[in-house]
Amino acid sequence: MLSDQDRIFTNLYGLHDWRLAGARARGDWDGTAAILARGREAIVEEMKASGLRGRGGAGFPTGMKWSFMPKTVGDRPHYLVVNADESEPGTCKDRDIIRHDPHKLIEGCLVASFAMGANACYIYIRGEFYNEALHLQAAIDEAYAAGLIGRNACGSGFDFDLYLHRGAGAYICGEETALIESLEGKKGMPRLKPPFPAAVGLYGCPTTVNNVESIAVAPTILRRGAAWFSALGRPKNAGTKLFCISGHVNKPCNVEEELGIPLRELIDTYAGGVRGGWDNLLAVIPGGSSVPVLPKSICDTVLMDFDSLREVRSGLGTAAVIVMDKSTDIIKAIARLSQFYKHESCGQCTPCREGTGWMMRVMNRMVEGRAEIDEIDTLEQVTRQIEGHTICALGDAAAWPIQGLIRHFRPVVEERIHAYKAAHAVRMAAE
Amino acid sequence: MAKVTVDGIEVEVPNGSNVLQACEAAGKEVPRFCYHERLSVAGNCRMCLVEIEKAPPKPFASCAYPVADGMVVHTDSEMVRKARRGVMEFLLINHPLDCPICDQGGECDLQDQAVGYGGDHSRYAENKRAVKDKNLGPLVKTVMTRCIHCTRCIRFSTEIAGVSEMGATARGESMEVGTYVEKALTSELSGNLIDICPVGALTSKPYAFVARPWELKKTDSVDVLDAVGASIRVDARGGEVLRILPRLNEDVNEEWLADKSRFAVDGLKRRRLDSCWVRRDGKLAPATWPEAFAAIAAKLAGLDGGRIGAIAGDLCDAESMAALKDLMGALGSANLDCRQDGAALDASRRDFYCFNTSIAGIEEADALLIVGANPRREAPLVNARIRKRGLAGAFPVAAIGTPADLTYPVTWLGDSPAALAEPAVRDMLKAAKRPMMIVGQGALARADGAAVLAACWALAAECGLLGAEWHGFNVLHTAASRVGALDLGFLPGPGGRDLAGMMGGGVDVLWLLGADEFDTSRIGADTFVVYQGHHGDRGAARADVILPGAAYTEKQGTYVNTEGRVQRGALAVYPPGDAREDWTIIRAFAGSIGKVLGYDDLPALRARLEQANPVFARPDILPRFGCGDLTGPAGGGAPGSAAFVSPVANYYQTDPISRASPTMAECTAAHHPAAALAAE
Amino acid sequence: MDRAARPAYICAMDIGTRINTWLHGRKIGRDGDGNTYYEDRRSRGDEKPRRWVIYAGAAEASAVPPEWHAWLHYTTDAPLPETGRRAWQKPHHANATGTAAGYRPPGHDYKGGVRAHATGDYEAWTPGS
Amino acid sequence: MADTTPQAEPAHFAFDDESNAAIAKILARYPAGKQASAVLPLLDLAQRQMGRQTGSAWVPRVAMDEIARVLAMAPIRVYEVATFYLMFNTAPVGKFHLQVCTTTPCWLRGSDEVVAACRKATGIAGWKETSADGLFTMTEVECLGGCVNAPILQVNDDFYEDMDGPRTEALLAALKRGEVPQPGSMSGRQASAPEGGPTTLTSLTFTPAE
Repeated sequence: MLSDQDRIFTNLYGLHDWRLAGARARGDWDGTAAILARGREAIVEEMKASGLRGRGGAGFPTGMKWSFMPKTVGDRPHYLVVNADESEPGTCKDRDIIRHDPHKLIEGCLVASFAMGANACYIYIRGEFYNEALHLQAAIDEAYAAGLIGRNACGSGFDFDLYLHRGAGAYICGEETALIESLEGKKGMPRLKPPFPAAVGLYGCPTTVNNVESIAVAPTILRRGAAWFSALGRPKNAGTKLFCISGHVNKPCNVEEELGIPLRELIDTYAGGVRGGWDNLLAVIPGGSSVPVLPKSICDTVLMDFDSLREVRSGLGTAAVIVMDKSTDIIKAIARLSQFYKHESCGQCTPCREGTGWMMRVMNRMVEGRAEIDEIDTLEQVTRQIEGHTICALGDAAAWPIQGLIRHFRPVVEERIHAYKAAHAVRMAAE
Repeated sequence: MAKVTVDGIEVEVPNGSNVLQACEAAGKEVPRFCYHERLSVAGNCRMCLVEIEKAPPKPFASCAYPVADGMVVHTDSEMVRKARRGVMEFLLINHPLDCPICDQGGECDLQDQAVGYGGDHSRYAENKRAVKDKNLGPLVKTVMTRCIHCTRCIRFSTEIAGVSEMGATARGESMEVGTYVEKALTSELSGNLIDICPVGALTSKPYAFVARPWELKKTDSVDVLDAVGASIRVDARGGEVLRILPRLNEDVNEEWLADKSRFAVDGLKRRRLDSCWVRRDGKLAPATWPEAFAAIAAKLAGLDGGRIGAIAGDLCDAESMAALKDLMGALGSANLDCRQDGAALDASRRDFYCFNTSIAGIEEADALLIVGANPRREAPLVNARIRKRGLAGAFPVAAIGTPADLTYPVTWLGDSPAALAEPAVRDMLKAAKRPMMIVGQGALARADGAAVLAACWALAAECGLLGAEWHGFNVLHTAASRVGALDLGFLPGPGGRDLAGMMGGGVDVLWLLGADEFDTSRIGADTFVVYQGHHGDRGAARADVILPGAAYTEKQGTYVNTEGRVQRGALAVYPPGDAREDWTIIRAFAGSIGKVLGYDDLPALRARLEQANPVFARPDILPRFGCGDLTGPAGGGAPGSAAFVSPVANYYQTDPISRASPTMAECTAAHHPAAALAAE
Repeated sequence: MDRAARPAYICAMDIGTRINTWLHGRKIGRDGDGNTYYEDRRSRGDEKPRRWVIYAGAAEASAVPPEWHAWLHYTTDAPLPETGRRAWQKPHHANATGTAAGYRPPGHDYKGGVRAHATGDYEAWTPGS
Repeated sequence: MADTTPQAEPAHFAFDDESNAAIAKILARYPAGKQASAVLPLLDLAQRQMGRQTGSAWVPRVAMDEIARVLAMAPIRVYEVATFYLMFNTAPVGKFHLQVCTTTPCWLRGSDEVVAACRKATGIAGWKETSADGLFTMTEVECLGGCVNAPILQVNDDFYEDMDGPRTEALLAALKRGEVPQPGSMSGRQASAPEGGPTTLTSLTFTPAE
C-alpha cells in the first residue's frame, strides 16, 4: 500500500483548504521559480526520465509529447491546452483535482507551458462541472493576484497567461483535436491527422493537449525528482495514479495508488470489496467505458497498469474501474454503453456515425434476446468494420466494449437468445 | 517531388499532394464521396481508404494523408477491399433504396461505387433513418433522407460560393445538413450543389422527375446568358432541351456554372417565335417565309442605304452578325450598332474592350480595383474566381460603385468617378506587383462613359497595370455577343448612325437581330421594324415583320466572351417550327432581293469571319499578352459625378430567355420581390 | 408475320419433345386453348418431376394461361381451376407483339391513319401574349 | 428538428448589462481575430440570461443571431454549435432542469430508481418533457463525471450525488417548496472518499506556512 507521503494529491477528498494558502501548506508553489530556472530542456528531460505516461487514456509518454513541440518559438505562438473535459463513463478523478487541488493544476500549467515555450494555456473544462469551474477560476484569480502566473510568473521572467474555457456537453471534445476545434468555437469534430497538434493545433499554432492529471503531477515530479516517481509502480508503468472505483463495490471511491497494483487488492483494500464478496464478482471494466470488459477469471490476477491490461486485451484507459457483480445484466450494461457512444458520436465520419447506431440497436435487441445467433457474429464484424476506420478513436472506443462482451460473455448472449426463442415459441404454439 | 509506388506503379507527385492524388496519377481509381479537388479536405466519408506499407496496419483515408518519398501504397489489397465494403455497408444502412424514383439514378456516385466496391446484400435489419426535407428555394430540391453527410455542399457554399448558409446541425446519427432556418440559398452558384452532391439528396427542382440521364443526348456547347462564356453540356431529349450542365474548362468556369445559365433552360420552351409574322392593318398576322421576305423587300425598295439600320442584340452569334453586317453593307447602310446599353466602348484596339488579364489570370493578380461593376450579379463565375484568389491571401480588393456583398472583403472607396482620384486607389495598385482593374458596364453605359473609360485607362497606365508581360486592364461585359460584335466592327461605319441616332425616326427600316434590351418605344412611330430572333419579347412586340430565328442551343454559333476568347456553340436540338438558324435567314433574304453575300455554307461564312478579324481563326485559345502601347482610348470630356449603377438589377432576368423562364421568375420572386411584382 | 400460321410439326425440337412425351410423359391436362401439359411418369428420386407443355400451335411461352403457368413453375401442386373466374378477369391471350394482332399506334405504316402531331414540347409566342 | 415553436420564440434578444460585462471579460481571453472561440461562453451566457429573465434557461434563435452578430460569424455556424452541444437548450425548459445520468456506472448503482422517482414526483412521462406546472424538465444525460458518487442527478448547475429513490423524492419535494438543498453527496460522505470516511491521506496534517 502506497504511503501517504508518496501520494501526490494530498487533498483528494477536499478535507483541507483548496485555496492558495492551503495549497502552499501542502507544498504547492514551493520553489516554482527554481524549477523554471532549470530551463526548458532540463524540465522535458526530467519528465521523460520520470516515465510519466499520459493519464488521459492513451498512455503516451508525457515528456516525449512535450519534446515534440518546436524547440524555438517562431512567428506562431505555442499553446498548452489542458483537457479537463472528463466525460469517460466511470471516470471522475480530474473533477477532484480541479475542485480540491486546483493549484497543483495551475502550477503544472505554468511548468508545462514553460517547458514548451507556451505563453498561454487554456484549460478546457467540461460544461457540466460548473461549480468546479468556479473553484478553478477563483484559484486562477488567486494565482494571478499572488504573481504566480501572469507577467513575470513567480518572478522567473516568464510571462504566462492561463485561461479557463468551459465546454458545453460533448464527450467527443475529450479527443484532443475535437477539443481544439471546440476551443476555436466550432463543433467538436476531430481533425484529420496529420498534421498533429504539435505542428498545427489551436489557431493553427503548435499546441500540446494534456490531461489534467498529467499536468497536475508534473510539479511534484519535478520537485521530488524523476527517480522518486519512476521508483513507484512497475517498469514502463511508473508512478502513482488516481483510480476511480465505481459500480458494485461496498464503498465506491477515488484513491491514489501505485500503478501495477493488483485489481483485487485495489478493490478489496480501498473500495470495501465487491458487493457480496469477491466470488460474487461477474466482471470489471478496468479503464473507463472505452476498454473491453474483463471476466472474473482475469480480474483475479490482473495488475492495474498499461501493459498488464493490454496483455489481457483490455486497457488501463483512465483507470476508472467499473465493477459489476453477479446480479448485473452484463448485456444491458454494455448495451447502455453502446447507447452512450451512439449519443456522443459527432457524426463526422461514416463508420462511427452509422455504425454506433447500428450497434446500439442490435445490442438493445440482444438485451431482450430478440435476435439470431449468427447476429452475434455480424455484430462482431460490424465492430471490426468501425475499429480503425474512423478519424478519431471514438469509433474504436465504441467497438471495444462489444468486442469484450462477445469475447468473454458470448454464452450469456446466446443463452438470452435461446430463452427468448423458447418463450416465444411457446406463445406461438399456444396461439 | 515525391516518388510513390501505387500498386507497383511508380509515380512522381509534388510534395504536399495527398495519397489519393498519387493514386490518380498512377491511374488507379480510388472511390470517394467527400473528397473534391476544389474543396477543402474533409476526410469524413472514409471511402477512399488505402493500405500504406510501413505504416500502422490499418487502412488510411488517402484524401487526407500526405505523400512521402518512397511510400508504397496498395489500393486493391484484401484489407482495402474489406474496409471499403464495410464503409459502403455503413453508408447504405441509412440510405433509402429508392433509386427507381431518385433523380440522381444513373449518375449517382453512391450507386456506382456500391456496385464497384460494396457487398451484395445488407445485414442491417433495423429501421432506417428518415430526415425531414429542407426547402432551399426554387432551384435545389432536397431529399435529405438520402444524405450521406459528406459535407460537400457545406464546403461548397462556404468556400466557393462564399455564402455561409449551409451547415450540419445536431450531431451523430441525428446530424442534419441544411440551413437550420428555412430560407432560399442566396447564392448565384447554388445549382452547383446539385452537381457536387454525390447522392440524390440535392437535385434540381425544375428538373425533378423529368428524365433519366441515359435518355439524354448530350451536346457540348457554350453558354451565352452572361459574357463569361462558360462551357456547358446541353442535355436534350427529342426536340426538348431538358437541362444544362457545366463542362470542365479550367480557363473559364472550372467546373461551375451560374444559376441563370443552368436553370433558365425552361425559357427555351416558352414564348418561342416559330413562324413568320407580318403586320397587316396594324395587326401581326402569321405569314410564310416568302411573304415575310416580300414585305421587307417591298419596304426596302428604293430606300436609300442611310435610311436603313441594324441593331444586334446580346445573345447573337458572330456568324449572324457578320451576315447582317454584310447585308447592310450590300444595302449601302453604315447604321450599325451592338451597344444596346449605349456603353462607350472604344473598338479601335482590342485591349480597350476585353478582359485582358483573362479569368484564369485573376489568380495571378495581387490587387484588384473594381470600377462600376458588381461581378457577383454580372458574372458570378468571374466573381467566384476573385473569391478564390482572395482566399489564397494577400489580395486587397477595392471597389468604386454601390456597396454590395460580393462574398469577399471589399474596401468601398466611393460610388462615383470622383473616387478614381482617391489616393487609396493609387496606393493599393502601386504597392502591387500584378494589379488589375475591372471596369464594368455600369461605368461605361452612361453619358460620361468615354471619359470614365479614358480615366480608368490613364489610372491603369499610371499605376503599372499595363506592363510588357502583364495586362491588368479589364472590361467586364454582360452581353455574350458584345465582344464578338466589336471584333466584327458591328458599329456605326463612316457617317453611320449609332443606336441613339436610329431612334426617333432616324431610319426608316430598322433590323433588330435579337435586340430586346433597349427601350423600343424610342423607335420612331413610322420606322419599319424587322425583328429577327427566337423569343417574343420587347423587340417582337414592336416589330412589323418577325423572322423566327434560333436560340443558342439550336445553332452552330461562334461567341466571343468578355476575355476575347472565341468559342463555338453547337446545335443540340433543331429550332422549333419554321424557325431557322439566323445566318441562313439573312443569307436567304439577301438572295431574295438579289444581293450576294459571298457564302452559302457555314465554312464559307466562318472564312469570312476570319477575314473580318483574324481572332476568329483560333477558337478556344486565348493568347496572353502584355500591353505594348500605353496610348489610351479616346476620352472626351471629364467624368461626371453620378454614382455608378450596375446594369444588372435582377440577376435572374436579364435577357429574353431568362425572362421567359418560369424558374427564373420564381427566383425573382424569392430574391427580388419588388422586381417580381413590377413584372406582373 | 403471324406465328400461328407456321406448321408446328416441322419444328425438330418439337418432334423430340413429342417422342420424349410419348416415352416418359403423363398427361395432366389441357387448357382452353388446347395446350397439353405433362409430367414425368416415373419419379426422379429427390428431384422434382419435370413438367412441360406441348403447345397447340406455335411454341409461344406466353400462351400458357396463368392457371397452368403456376403449376408449370411448381408454384402449385395442381393446376388452378379454370372455372370460377371473376368478372374482371379477362381471357388469357398470348403476347401479340410482333404479330399482326400487335398494337400499332395511329399513323403506323401498317395501321394507316394520321400520326398525332408532336406538340407540347414548346409554347409558341403569339402577338399580345 | 430545426425551428422551435413560433409562440415560444421571442421576437427579439439583446444582452443585458450583466451579460455585456461578462462578454467583455470573455472576449479578452482569446487572441485578436479569434473571437469565434467565445461562441460557447456566449451561448451559455445567453442561456443564463434567458433563465434570469424568463425563468426558462434556453437559447432562442434570435439569441443565436445576436451572438453571430457580436462575434462576426455566419449565423449558421452558431446554429451548428448550439445544436451540437447538449447543454444548450434550443427549446424552453422548466425552472429546474433535471438531468439524470443513466450511463452504465450510474445505472449499476440504481439510476433507474432515480428516474422512476423523478417521474413520480413530477408527473413527466418522457425525456425532454416539462412538467405541467412548468417547474421541471427531465433530460437523460450521459456520464456526468462523478461515477464514484453514482447515481447523480444534476439540477441546473448542481450535482446531487449518491441518490436513490427516496432521496430523489425528498430533493424534488424541497425544490417544489422553493428550497435549494446543499448539493453534493446526499449520503453525507466526504466528496469521493469511501463511505465512512477516508482510508488514505489520514496521516497527513498541514499547517499554513504563515
